[in-house]
This record gives sequence, structure tokens and C-alpha cells, in this order.
Amino acid sequence: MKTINTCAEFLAYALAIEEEATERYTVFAEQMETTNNPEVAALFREMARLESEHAHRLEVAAEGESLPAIDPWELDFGDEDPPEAVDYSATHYLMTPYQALTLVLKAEQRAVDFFQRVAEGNGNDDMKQLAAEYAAEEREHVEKVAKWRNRYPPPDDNWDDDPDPPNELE
Amino acid sequence: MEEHKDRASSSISIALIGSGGAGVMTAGSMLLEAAGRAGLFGIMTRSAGPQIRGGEAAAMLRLATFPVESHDNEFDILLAIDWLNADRFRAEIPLGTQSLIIGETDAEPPQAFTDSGARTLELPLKQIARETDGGRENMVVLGVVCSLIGLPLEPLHQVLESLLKRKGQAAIDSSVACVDSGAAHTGKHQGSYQLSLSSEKQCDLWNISGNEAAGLGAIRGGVRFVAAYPITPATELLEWMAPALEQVGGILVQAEDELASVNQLIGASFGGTPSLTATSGPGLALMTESIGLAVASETPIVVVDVMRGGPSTGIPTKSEQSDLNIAIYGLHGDAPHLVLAPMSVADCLFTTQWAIHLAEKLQTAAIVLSDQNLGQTRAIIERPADVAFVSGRSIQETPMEGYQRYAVGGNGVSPMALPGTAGCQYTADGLEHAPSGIPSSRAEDHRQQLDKRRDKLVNHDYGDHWALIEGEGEFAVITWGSSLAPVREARAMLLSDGIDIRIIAPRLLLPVQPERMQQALAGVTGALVVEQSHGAQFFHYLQAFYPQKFEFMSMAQPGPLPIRPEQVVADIKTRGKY
Amino acid sequence: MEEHKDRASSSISIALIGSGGAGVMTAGSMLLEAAGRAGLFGIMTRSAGPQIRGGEAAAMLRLATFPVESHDNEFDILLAIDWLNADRFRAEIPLGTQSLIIGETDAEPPQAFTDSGARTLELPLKQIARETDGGRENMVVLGVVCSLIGLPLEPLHQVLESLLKRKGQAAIDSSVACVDSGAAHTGKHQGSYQLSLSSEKQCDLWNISGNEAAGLGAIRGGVRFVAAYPITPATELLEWMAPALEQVGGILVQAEDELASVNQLIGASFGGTPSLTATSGPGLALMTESIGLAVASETPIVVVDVMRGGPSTGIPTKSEQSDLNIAIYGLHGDAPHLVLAPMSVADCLFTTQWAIHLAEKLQTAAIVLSDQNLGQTRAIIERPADVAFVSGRSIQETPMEGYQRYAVGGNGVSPMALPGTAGCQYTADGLEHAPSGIPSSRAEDHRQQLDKRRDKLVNHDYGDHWALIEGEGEFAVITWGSSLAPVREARAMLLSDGIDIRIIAPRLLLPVQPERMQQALAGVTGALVVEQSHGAQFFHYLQAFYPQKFEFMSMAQPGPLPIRPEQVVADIKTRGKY
Amino acid sequence: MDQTSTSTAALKPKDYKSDTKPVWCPGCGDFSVLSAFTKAMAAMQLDPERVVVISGIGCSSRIPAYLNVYGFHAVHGRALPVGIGLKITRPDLTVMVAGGDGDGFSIGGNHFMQACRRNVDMTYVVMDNQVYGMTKGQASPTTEPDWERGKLTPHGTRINPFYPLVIALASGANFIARASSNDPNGAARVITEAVQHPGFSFVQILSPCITFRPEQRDWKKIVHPAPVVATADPAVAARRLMTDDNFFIGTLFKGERVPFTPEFEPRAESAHELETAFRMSA
Amino acid sequence: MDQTSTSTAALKPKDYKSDTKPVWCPGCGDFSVLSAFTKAMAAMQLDPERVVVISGIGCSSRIPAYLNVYGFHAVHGRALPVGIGLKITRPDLTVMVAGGDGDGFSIGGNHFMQACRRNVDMTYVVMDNQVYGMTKGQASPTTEPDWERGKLTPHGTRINPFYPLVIALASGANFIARASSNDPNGAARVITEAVQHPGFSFVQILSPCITFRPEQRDWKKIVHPAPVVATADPAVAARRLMTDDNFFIGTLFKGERVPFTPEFEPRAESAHELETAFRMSA
Ligand SMILES: Cc1ncc(C[n+]2csc(CCOP(=O)(O)OP(=O)(O)O)c2C)c(N)n1
Ligand SMILES: Cc1ncc(C[n+]2csc(CCOP(=O)(O)OP(=O)(O)O)c2C)c(N)n1
Ligand code: SF4
Ligand code: SF4
Ligand SMILES: [Mg+2]
Ligand SMILES: [Mg+2]
Repeated sequence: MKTINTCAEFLAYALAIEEEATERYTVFAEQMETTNNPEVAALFREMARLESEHAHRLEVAAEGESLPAIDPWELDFGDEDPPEAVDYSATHYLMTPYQALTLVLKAEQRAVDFFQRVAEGNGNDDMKQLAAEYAAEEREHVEKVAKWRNRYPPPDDNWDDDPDPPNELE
Repeated sequence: MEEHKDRASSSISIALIGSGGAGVMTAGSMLLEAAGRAGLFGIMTRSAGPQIRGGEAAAMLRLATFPVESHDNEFDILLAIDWLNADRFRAEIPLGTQSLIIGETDAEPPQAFTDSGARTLELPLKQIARETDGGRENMVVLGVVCSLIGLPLEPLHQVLESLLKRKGQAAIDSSVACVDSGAAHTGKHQGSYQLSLSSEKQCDLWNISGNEAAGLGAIRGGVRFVAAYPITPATELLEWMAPALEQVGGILVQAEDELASVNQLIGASFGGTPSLTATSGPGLALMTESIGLAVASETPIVVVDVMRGGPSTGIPTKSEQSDLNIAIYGLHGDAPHLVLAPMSVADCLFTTQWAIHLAEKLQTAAIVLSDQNLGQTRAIIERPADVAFVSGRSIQETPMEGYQRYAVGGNGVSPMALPGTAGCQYTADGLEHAPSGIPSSRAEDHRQQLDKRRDKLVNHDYGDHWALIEGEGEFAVITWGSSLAPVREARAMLLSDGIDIRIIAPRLLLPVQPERMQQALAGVTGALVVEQSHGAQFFHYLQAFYPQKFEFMSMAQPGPLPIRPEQVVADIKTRGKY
Repeated sequence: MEEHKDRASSSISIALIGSGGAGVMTAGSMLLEAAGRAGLFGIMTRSAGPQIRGGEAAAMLRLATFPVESHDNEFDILLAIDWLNADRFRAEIPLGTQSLIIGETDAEPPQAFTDSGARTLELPLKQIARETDGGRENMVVLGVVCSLIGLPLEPLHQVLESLLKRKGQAAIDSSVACVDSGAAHTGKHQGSYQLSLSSEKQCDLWNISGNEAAGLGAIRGGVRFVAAYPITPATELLEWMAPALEQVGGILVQAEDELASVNQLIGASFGGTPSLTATSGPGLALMTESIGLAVASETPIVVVDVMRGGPSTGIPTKSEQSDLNIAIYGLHGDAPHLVLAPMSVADCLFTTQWAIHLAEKLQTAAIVLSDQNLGQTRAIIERPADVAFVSGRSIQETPMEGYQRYAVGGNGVSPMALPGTAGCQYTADGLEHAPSGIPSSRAEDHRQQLDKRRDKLVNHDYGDHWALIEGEGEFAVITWGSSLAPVREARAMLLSDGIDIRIIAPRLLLPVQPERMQQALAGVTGALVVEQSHGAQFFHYLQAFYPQKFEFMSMAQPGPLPIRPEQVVADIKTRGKY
Repeated sequence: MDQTSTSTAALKPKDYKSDTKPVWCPGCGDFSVLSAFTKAMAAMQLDPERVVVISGIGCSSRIPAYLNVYGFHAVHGRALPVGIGLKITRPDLTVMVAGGDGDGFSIGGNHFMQACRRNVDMTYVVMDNQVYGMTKGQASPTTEPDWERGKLTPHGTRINPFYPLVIALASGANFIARASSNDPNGAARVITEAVQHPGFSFVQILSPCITFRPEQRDWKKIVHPAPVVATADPAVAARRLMTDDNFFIGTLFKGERVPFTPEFEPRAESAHELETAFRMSA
Repeated sequence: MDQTSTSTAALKPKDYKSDTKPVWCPGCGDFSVLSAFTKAMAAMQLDPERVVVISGIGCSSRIPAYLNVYGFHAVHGRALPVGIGLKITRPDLTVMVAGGDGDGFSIGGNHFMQACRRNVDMTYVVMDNQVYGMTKGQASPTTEPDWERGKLTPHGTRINPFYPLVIALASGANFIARASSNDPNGAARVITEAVQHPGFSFVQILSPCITFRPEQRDWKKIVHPAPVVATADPAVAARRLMTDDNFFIGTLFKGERVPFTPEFEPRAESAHELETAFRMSA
């Protein structure tokens, strides 16, 4: 993982993380809406809302600062996928809330880990301080999501059983 | 009201709606199969949202004590597992005041449906399903429907048994339990749409789609080579044929595109093997140049066009009869060929088989115009009779001095030497040619070969199969293909008002049969032309080739909605001045 | 006999025959050019054996004091440099007793020609040529012809001067000498086919082929992009356009095939550039799928089909009007589009230009049906008038909130936003779509867009250009394209017998113009349909779309021979019961 | 590497998205490709109205309508010629063509080869899932010969697969790369490079069809970065392809082949000039 | 190499010629190719009635009618699929496809590539004159980019030429060779080898168009034999092609790729069997 040294750099990373998460949760919510899975759709909508709030708060925090413009592929998270971003291939139209929240949980945990790593890294102190705050905040998220997930039963074995064939279109 | 009851006792229409994963299609198929086992006739069509998976879907069934080929004017029962985006099916599922809408408890049915004045019924489908281990709502729904229409549960149990075998006994048991439980929940509605089941069972019924029927017809007709490129809604015909051909020693080749597939047919047929492909509008468009080659080189091939909504990519999953023009007139130059159209699911078998026979016999290209409606409708039908039509190509079997592949004279069909026959070597050509096959631009050769290719088709005796003719009235309805079914139902409705109309539906669209048509129209004073196209293609085709003293009237309605019998009745009543 | 003389004084038909290398084509071209410089009108067509080089060839000319568009019933002069395989042209070069056959001394003309009863003349062409250093028989022949028809040698000298410049003065001198010497050898035949040259010269004459005229019309109409694949007999149109387009900043791209070329047009047109391609039957067949895309996506394109003998590869070098069907009906689905047909060499310019204007204005695909006869005939014509038709596409020039590319309403033509226009981004689609362009399979959207695409064409006012209408009789001859010329000559012949017929030749074949046709047919009691096809395609087209109380009669003759005026006269006399 | 600042005026990936919702199956690789497109466009700060994305028919070919740029959803297999006609006549636009392996390598195979040869300055992105998704799972040219679940090829296609990178290189494409939908950021980078490189750029993106080829979910474990940097030498590129396992990710070739850029500047003609050739100087 | 004796019964090259006279220009390379065909057939003592030669449209594509075997003069660009359909259903026949560079590599380019992939046991001979002869001299895919005499490309095509051997190898052809019409005997040998080798064999024959490309008469000075013997290793063949000057003559590749030979033995079906699937067991 590339070292992150300044607050500006860190904020740029954090913003990218939140924006990516917002985008993906939005896409997933839309997916579930179009495939008639409203319960999971609502859940992803909620996540998208939370993440975009984060992003917005970051934007406010970064007001006045000139953040470096980093192309998405220049962001370096070590070997990991971007923290807080659920893999595009992970969704399924029959997925249950439990499964959705499990994905969210993993992503949030990766965010915790990332911020923690930065906080423990060797950047300047202000930045480390900021990172630690974020790590703490994300940790709260993790707990919240974990609780949230407990409200739902785990899926049964044939959760993805669809007796009908896919549609052909063109 | 009474009338409704009467109709209901012999034919019931049921729509099952639900989102992907709910299994309405499977439930529908099982219901159809069970009805068939109980000796009923029926059809099932499908509709779905634009999503590839997970979208809203509808299985639309009509079960009846008599053979049915199209949907009724209204649905009697609409049963939804969920209502998500269900209103997209509004136009496809017309309801009336006698209809019954059934949905999950506390899930309000969309106003689009309730506006019809239909009665509603709420049932705790989810809860009923949950009460059974591994239970599913779609099985509950099946039980509900059976109870409403009075279908005994036993055949359905059998269907579950055979279809769920590979899932294990537990799955069967839970499905059976759900069905039974669903059936037990209809309360006072039980039997309220009772179908009068006849006690003597139809003993030779089939459950088949038009696409499958066409495939079977092809094989019965002698086709042993298919080259094709997948395209909706023809793919299923091909998918059925791939393994089926193997059983008879034939083969299906998936080609790189339609240009390749049609030319592979020409090669195979040149070698002596009856060959066929299936496609839809865009694919047919790509094939026309080479269909012209088949015509000019007198190489038999058959192309089944399972029509969909056009133009261009159009509406691939919906039916329309708008490829009539391209099929009749779409080849460049003067290229006489065969165009045939099946008019029911069962007739897909007959017409395809006949097309192969004719193409082979007359050494030309045949286009079979099926459509999405016929092709993808699954129906319980009486086992189609075996017909004697098999490929019977005129072959030059023995060596022959001065063999001329395109010899003129006689009935225009000249014996074809197959590679391997010594002494008859020739080169087939798409250039105009002398009787030998050698290219020629002489006026006499051109005229002779043009005459030959036309006359062999025109002079053939196609017999009574050329058209279906029914009824005696002075007012005729001329229609074709899948539009025949609603027209026939319309006639039945009119008959009950004491009005008879004459129906003429040509199965053979090219070459035209002026004398036969004249005979069929004898005494007719007015005719309505019913078709599913925007441009009134069939109407203009009739004017072009069968002009009459009276003027044709046109009822042309584009897809995607099917033509309903009552629309035809209304139109006839206005135009026929009844 | 006298009649012949009269006709001869205003129109003379000459055929020059010779093997490859003899230079008859060049001689013919020079003669035509010289005639034009002398203020005459004329046409020249060609015919050749199947060999690529060295085969027998014929240049067939008709020179006249009035504009001519087709060949006469007979040729007055047949002049052969040699007679090798010349009899293959027998059918194309009809002779009469007043005709003169000229050949090399001691070279017997083929019986096929002498059977006509024509007079013969032997001339020592070879020897005359040899007398001049570097002399060639084809130049001698030119002199002979000039002398026979009384064409002054001066314009021919000028032609030689300008055309042989790059070969040097010696070549010019020897050619001039041969010409003069040939002219001196006609003896008593001098002036025996004298054309009455008018003293006032036509001052604005052009020497142009139909293919070139179409190319020029395209550029005048605004075409700046052409993508194409060569095919006989359209290639020359493209070959003319390649450098011509460069002069106006446009470009021609040679594509890998017709599928690519038509789709390149669609791309270029989507970007705002009026685009055209030219092809012939087989190429058109390959294009139909994507022409349908142009229709559905409302992207203007123009396809010129220079028709040749069909079906399949057919007779590529000969003319036929047998692509009418594919042009009118060849697209799958309901795909209303424009079909236009020029009816003379000069009209190739007008009609092509108009087609571009209409395609652009109505945002659709236009097919222009030219043919080998029009395309490859070289003619001396009056300079065609400038017309105001230029591309005038309705463009959404400014950003617009909620822009809908396929908005319905109005005249059906919805402003098109071009890439680069901010705020109007949309996706053009060949799938059926909502007004926004988003795919839709809803019945309302389908109906609306089908209506839109049809109505915008049907409701446009095409004005008087839709057809050429001539004459007053109660008997009509309805014809189209290159068949008009012999029909007009037939009318002239009939007029001299005091018979007038009415000629109706639609330039606009699609959309049909029922009201205008009804008006044109007012008072008509019988009509003969004249066309160059085997299947009577135009006849059936008329029945399909313009049914009349009276029955149409059909005179349909396939290629490769052109229709002769006297055939039309004979037919009219029989059918019109004159 | 970016010149743009993150001023509020800057366009974000989501600004390149349209309001139309994909019909794709959740989990389909194409979602990630869509995201890569928007990221690449944002990285280049392209004016949305000056970008055109053209496609054929297939699941993947639905992509234009999901972008807030100009689009053309053409017929099956013919997107490339549409793109070529557009780019030649509108060199000011950024032209991208996108679609599937069936659309591009089966019915469209010839146009692919000829477009590589013509080397017009445009970018072609193929979302390769080694199957026909839209028509329910038949084998495509890139399908392994022994895949037996294609319903038209129950014993597998038993024919040699099509190697898109090899054909692209052999035919004359000027930029050749492979990306994976598992790494949308990496795919965005490759698309960006491809657009910026002159001439015809070809990008194969491995994009699983989770419905008909669920086993492709495992691709994320199989793909691996290209061992070396892009070469400008076709021979070097060709040698690398000889050991290609079809799963390396990265840019293979950035060539120096001269793009096809004919002059195109339409003028209202001087009719006179063109007419002189026909006029008889009597 | 011949098993047949030269008894009087043996067929001579002329026995494979038909009575139809070629329309070709005297001097055209195709005459020599015609002779090579007859020699090859005689060398193999093929029964004329068991040979089928299929072509598209073009000067070269006129060849079937000049042979005393079965022939099919199909439409432009589609000869290969005709051949494939025939060979799959009539494995007993010797199927050869012949034509020009325009027919085979331009309009027919996709079928060429896909036929190589499919690797059906047949032989494809392209008479390459780097021009469209039949339509009077336009550039073809193999034309040099700077040839300025094509009337549709007055400044040259300015696009990368098509390399038939490279595409054949990349796509999966099992036999690849180049011959020259200047050496009809050599060409006959190559054709013989090609026919005898299993799978899809591709032979490019340099065959000048003396009418539209008179400079090709010089080819006879330029062609030169391949320096080495044919390889069975695609990688070796590919390396050799990297230094190909397009004028080496000889067999490049004789592969061991498995031909596509599906079972085909038509039987009158037992209708019963196929029907069971539909029958309701009431
Ligand atoms: C001329 C024509 N032939 C066939 C089809 C049917 N068709 C639509 S998409 C498709 C294949 C799609 O496969 P691919 O390009 O790989 O896209 P994917 O769905 O896998 O993304 C086919 C055969 C068509 N629309 N048009
Ligand atoms: C669909 C179609 N497009 C175009 C043509 C016109 N055409 C005939 S032959 C030919 C090219 C021939 O070139 P090639 O294959 O190289 O053969 P050659 O004459 O050089 O031997 C073309 C374009 C045609 N016959 N059909
Ligand atoms: S069918 Fe396959 S390719 Fe199509 S959307 Fe679904 S997962 Fe994607
Ligand atoms: S034009 Fe060229 S290719 Fe055709 S026959 Fe003449 S020399 Fe041969
Ligand atoms: Mg795919
Ligand atoms: Mg060639």
C-alpha cells in the first residue's frame, strides 16, 4: 500500500472511498428495484444514503483545502478491493436482507481496517488523528450493521432457487 | 351474465403473475400439463418484463373442453403471488366484472386491474406456503386454481411427481402439501369457475409448442441438416432440434451468422440432404440474397421465420405478422419461391412438413411464416395425424450423356444429379444460365429459365391444403397464420347470434392460387381482411393478387397485443352491417 | 418507306461491332461526343461478350435532332470491323429492309443479320487504315459513319484533338487522316442517312451517363459521405463520385462489403452528414436489415440501386426492372420508407437529388431505383435545371430540457439533435422505443411510433414531381423508370396515327399517392402497365395500392432486351382496341 | 497525471450515467464495465455531448442507453461500421463502440478484422463472457470448445476458439489490451489509455455472465496482471500472445501504426466545377 | 507418392477439364491455377464425380465450370459456408472451395476466419491478385496501401493490408501454404498436399491480374521458395510469418488440429421416439 502522508491526501482517499460506496449501493438498490426485490432495495438505498452523507460531510470538511485529484486506478489500497465497496458481482436478484447485510458488513470492516492502517502508519499526526476518528466511526457502522443483520434469518439452502428460466430478449 | 357462465363452463382463462423467483411460469406449465392429463385442452403463453432475470412475469392460460388456439376476450382468474410492476400486464390481461382477482392478504391489487370491476379475493398465500416445510407460494397458487375450476388434484399430483423427481421426494411431498392446502383455502369460491370435465378422456393428447411442432414437422418431412444462428423467438425451435436431429442421425450446426447458415443449407442440399433453418425478421433479411441463390440454382431449402414485432430489432419477444412482405417480395430480381404459413400450434407441424416436401419436390426455397405467438405458445392438442409428405426430390440417379441440370420442358422440375453420380457433373449457378448450367445472358435462356422457375411452382397441384375454408356466409373474413384463431372464435360468437361468416385462411401464400381463391369466394359480397400488422400487408397482398369486384376491408392491428375475438366480432358487425 | 425516311432525318441509329482491341467503344464515344458538339442529341449503350478482355463488343448509338432516351425499333446502320461472334448481338441490334450493313471487303456478314433483308456494303476498312501511318480501322469507321449521316467532320476532328492529346500529335494526325479517308469511301451512300442538322445550335448540352448524373444529383443534394462496395452496374457511379466528393470536401470510403457500407452511412448520417451508397440487387439484398434500422432509428440515408438482371447473380451487365419488389417490400416488419425512380438519364440527377432532400427532410431511408440502362447509357442531353432541393434536416440546434428524440405529434418529423449538442443526449435505437428513445414493448408506444414513421411520409406534400403525366386519352399506359422512354416514343408513333394515350409514370413509388393517382386516372377506362420484369411486379404493385374499377392489363417483359417502342404500340393497339 | 482539479465544476463518474436502469442480471459483469466507462470519461473530463457510444445487440450492447452521452443501439454485429462512418465524418467526437463477444466476433467478425485494418481513431470495448447472454446461453466464438451447456452445441462447439487479441494484432489494431470487470478501476484506466491512444484501440473486458456461465464468478481468482509493460513492437506483442493464458490483464500493445484520417471538410460545392466535365464545348 | 499405376485407365489432367472456355483475359494467372487443379486431381486420381469445387463471384470464382467435376458458383463471399454444409453432410466427397482475394478476404472475411476455426476437412484455394478483377480494378484487402490506381481509392487504401496466412494460422486452419501461378506444377503439388491433409487447408496462390495490375507480371521474379520445411508447431509457423515478405512459396504449416467431423448418418426416424416427449400420459 502506498503511504498516505497528508490530510489532503487522506481526505481525497476517504472521499473516493465514500463516493465509490455511494455509487455501488445506489446501483445495487436500483438492481433490486428493477428485479422486484424491494426489501433488499430499501436496504441498499439506506446504505447509499448513509455513504453519501459521509461523502458530503467529507466535502464540507475538505472545504477550502485543495485535494489532489487522483484517478480511481491510482488509489492504492494494497491488495484489497476498495474498502467499503461491495464487489459488483456479489449481488443476486433473489438475495435476502441477511446476505445483503453480510456483504455490507464485510465492506465496512474493510473500511475500518483501512483507516486503522492509515492511523497506525507514518503520515503526519493530524492525518493520523483524522484517520483514527474515521476508523472509530466505521467501527460503529460495523456494529450497527451487525445488529441490523441479526433481525433477519440467514437464507435457507435453496434461497436462489428460481424454478423459471431466464428471459431472452433480443 | 348467464352467457358468461356458459362460456366459463367450457373454457376458463387464468393469468398467474409474480416476480422472478416466484415460479409462475413453472406453475403455469404444471397447470397446463395437469389439465391435459385430465383430458382438457389448453394453451399457455408468457409475458415478462424487460429484465433478463428477476422481473415481473405472467403465465396466461386458457383451459377448455374443446381445442383452443387463442386467448379469450377476458380472463376469468387473475392470481398474483406479488403485484410488483404487475400493471405492465394490464393490456395483456383484460378483465371483466365476472373476473376474480386473487392476491396476497393485505397486498392491494393495482388499480389498473380493479378498475375493471372484477371481484377480489385475498388469500394468505405466503403463510399457507410457510406452513409446509419447503413450501412455495406458486404451488399454493396451483391448488387454489384447481379448486376454483374444479380440476381434480390427482393429475396435478402426478405432474409434480414426474417433474420434481430429480429434486427428491421431499420436494414432491412439500409441493403436494402446498397444492392441497391451497385448494382447501378457496372457501365459498370453490368451483365457482367450474369447467365441465367430460368423463370420456381424450386419449391421445400432446403438450407441445409451435416451435417444437415445427421442429418435429421438419424431421418428419426429412430434414437432417440444420444450420442456424440463435434469435428470439426462433431459438427454441433450434434448441429442440439439436438433440432431436441426433436421434435420427442428422445434425444441427451453430453458424457464425445467418449469411453462413443459409449458405450451409444450400451446400448440404446440393449434396442431397433436406435442410432447414429457423430465424426471425432480422435474420431473414440477412438471408434474402442467398435465398435468391437457392431459387436461381434450384436448390431446395426451407427457412422458418418465427416473426416478431418489427421493424428493425423491433419487439423481439412479441408477436406480429409483419414479415409477410419480405417473405413474399423480399428477394431481388424475379425469384418465384414458396411461402407458407401455419395457422395453429398443431399446424406448425403440418405446414413445416409440407413446406419441406414442396421445397424438395419443386427444387426451390420455401419460407415458412410462423410467429412468436404460435411458436412460443404451449398447447394441449390432439395428436396431429401422420401425413405422407416426405422429401421426394427428383434425382438423376444414373449416369446420363449430355445431362442438363436445368433442362426445360415438362413440368419445369428437372432431375437433379447429386455429386457422386458419374457422368452428370455440372456447375450449379446463380448467374442466369443455359439449360446446361453454363452462364448465359441471352434473352431466350433468361426467358426460358424464368418461365421454368415460375411454371414449376404455378403448375403444381397443391390440393386442398392451400387454405382453410369454413362457413357459408356472404360475408367473408380472410385472414392468415395466428390471426385465424381469434377469427374462428369470432365466428363461433357470431354463430350464436345466428350469423354465419365465411372464413378463408390461405396456408399457401406463394405461389398464389387465383382459381382456388375465386372458388372459395364464390357468392361473397364483402370481405374483411384481418391481420396483425400496421401496414395492412396481407390486405395489400390480396389486392395485388386476388383483386375482386367488391372492395376488401382491412382490419390491421399491429402487435404486441393479440387480436381478441370480440374485436373481430365488433369489426364484422360494423362492416358486415349485421 | 417514306415514313422511315422521315424518321431517319430526325433520328439515326448506328451500331458499331468489333472484337476487343478493335476500339468500337472508343469510336462510339467519339461519335457521340462529336454529334453533341454538332448540336445533336443522342445516346450510346454498350454490349459485350462474357470475356473480360478481347471479346466481341458493340457500341449502339442513336443520334437525333430531338432529345432521345431509348433506342429505336430498328438500327439504320450496322458497321462491323470484324464479324467474330457478332451474331450474339442479333437480338440487341434489330435491322430492317432499310438498314445498311457495312463490313470488311470479302468478310461475309452473318446470316443472322442479312436475314433481315438489310442492304449490305463492303468496304476495305483494313486497307484504308493501312494507308495511313498508325492508322486504325475504328477511326476509318468513324469517317464512314459521319459521311453516311452527313455529320460534318470538324467536330469530330476537335474531339480527336482533345481526346488523343496525351498520345501526341502523330496519333491525332493519323486518326484525322483515317476519319477523312473513311468519309471519302462511302461513295453513293454518302448522306444516305442524312440527319437534318438544325442551324441554331443547342448551346448548353451535356454528355453524361445516368450513373454520373445520379452522382452529381447526390452532391447537389448535399451528400458528402459515400461508403460503398463495388458492383456492376453501379460501380461507375461510385467511381465518378470518389474524386468528385473530394472537390467538395467530402469522402468516399470503399467498405469491406454492403453490410458495412450501409452501416457506415447510418453512422455518418447520425453525425449530421447526408450520406448515400450505390449498389445493385445482390448488394441491396444484403442491406435491407440495416435499411430497416435507418427507418426505425429515423436516420436519413439514400441507397441507389442500379438494377440489373435477376434473380441472384443474374445478368449483371444487363438491365431489368425486377428489384421493384425488394425496394418496396423488402424490409422486415412495417418499415415505411421512400422509393423513387428516375425515368431518364437526365432524371437520374433530379430524382437522386430529390431523394436526398426527402430522406433528410423526412428522416428516413430512401431507395432510388435506377437501372443498368439508365446508369450506363451515355447521352447528350440539355443541361438539367438547377433545383432547390438540398438536404434540410430538422435539427435540434439548442440545448433542451427533457429532449425527446422521437417525440410524437406534429407532422411526425421530430427535430434530431446531433452529437455535440449539449443537453440533448439520447440513444438512437432500432428496438421499438418510447418517445425518449428508451426501448419499450408497450402497445401504445409501438402504435405511436409506427404511426409517426408512417404519417410523416404519408402527410408530406410531394407536389407534382410525384409522377410524369402526359397525354389525354382514355386509355392509359402506366409505366416507370427506364420503360418510360419507349412508351413515350410509342405515344409519338400513335399520335401520328391520330391516337392519343395518357402516360402516367410515377417517380415516387413509395409512399403511394392514391389521391394524385386517382386524379391522374380521371376519365381513364383502361390501362396497360408496361415494365421490364418477368413477374409483372409493377402491375401487382399498382393493383395492391391503386385498385381501380377497371382491370389493369400487363405488358411485362424481362431483360436483357430493352422494350422497343413498336412493341408497346402493338400491345396498345391490341389491348386499347384501337 | 491529472490536469484537472476537483473543483465543483468537474464532472464526476455519475454525471456520465443516464437515468435508465439496466435490464442486466444483478451480479453481471457489465455493471462494472458501465462503471469503468463513467470513471474513464470522468478521468478524461470528456464533454458528455461530444462522446458517442455505439453498440450492436446483446446484453452488453445495451450499454449506450445507460450513459449520459450520445448513443446508437444499432443492429446485431454492425456497430463498428456505424462507428467508422461517424468518426470519419465527425473527427471532433470521441467515438466508442461497445458490445459482446457474439456481436463482435461471430456475426460481426469481419467488421472487427476490417476495423482493425482501417485503424480509425476510436475505441472498441468488448465485454467478453464467452457466451450469448441475450439469447439464453449459446456458445460464442470465445467459448471453450468443450463447454457442453450451450443448447445448440450439446457436445461442445468442438472448434477452435477465437483469440480476439491475436486477430486484433494481426489485423492492425493500434492499441490492444485486456481488462477484467472484477477491477473496474483498472478497466477504467485501460479504457482511458485506449481512448487517448491514436488509431483503433481494442479492449477486451472479461465480464462474467453469472446467469449462463455462473462458473465465471471464479474468474476473479484466475485473472492476473500482465507481467510486462505494453510494447510498440508487433512482433514482441505477438510473441507474448503465444504464451497467453487468456487471463492476463493489462495493455499488450500500443502501436505506432498510422491512423486512417482522410480529410473531411464538407463545402457547398461549386457546382460549376463538377459540371465542366459534362459540358459540351460546342 | 502415387498408388495408382499409370495404366491407360488412369485419368489425365485434361480429363478434369470441362468443355467450357474460360472468360479470362489471356495471360491471366488463373489459367495456370486451373491447370494446377487438374494436375492435382490427376495426381490423386480423384473420381471427377466425387469432387465438388465451390466458388463465389469474381474472375477467379469462375473456375468450377471449367472443371469436369461437380461445381457450385454461389454468391459473392459465401462459398465457404456452402462448402462446409456440403462436406459435413457428404463426408464421402472431396470438397474444394476456390475464389479471389476480394471474395474471400473482404466480403467473405468472416467466413474465412470461422472456417479456419471450424477446421472441416476441405481445401480452400484463393487466387490472390490483390485486386478486384471482375469489377474492373478496385483495391482488395491484400492490396498495398499505397496503390493509387484503384478508382475508389485514388490515394491508395491507406489501410493495413490483410495477411491471409497470419489470419489462417491465428484462426485454426490446419494446413497453410502459398503457391504461385508462375509454377503450376508447384501449385499442383501444394494443392495435392492440401487436399490430402486432414482438416481445413488453406492455399494462397499468387495469381496476377494482368489487366488491372500489369506490374504483377514481375511477380515471377520476386517469388522465392520457402527456406524451410513445413512445421506442425503453430508457434514456429507464427515466427516464420513475422519475417514473411509475402512472396515465399511453399507449405508453411501442417498442423495436427482435430478436424470437425460430427457424426452424420441420416436415418428415417422412429417418429415414435421423438413423439414420446410430447405425449400426455393421461
Ligand atoms: C441478425 C440477428 N441475428 C440474431 C440476433 C439475436 N441475438 C441477439 S443478441 C445475440 C448474441 C448476443 O451475444 P453477445 O454479443 O455475446 O452479447 P451478450 O448478451 O453475451 O452480452 C443474438 C444472437 C439478432 N438480434 N439479430
Ligand atoms: C453482394 C455482391 N457485392 C458485390 C458484387 C460485385 N463483385 C463481383 S466480383 C467482385 C470482386 C471480385 O474480386 P476477387 O474476389 O478478388 O476476384 P477476382 O475477380 O480478382 O478474381 C465484386 C465486388 C457481387 N457480385 N455481389
Ligand atoms: S444474461 Fe448474462 S450477460 Fe446477460 S445480463 Fe444476465 S448475467 Fe449479464
Ligand atoms: S481482369 Fe484480371 S483477374 Fe480477371 S481475367 Fe483478366 S487478368 Fe484475370
Ligand atoms: Mg457474450
Ligand atoms: Mg482478386
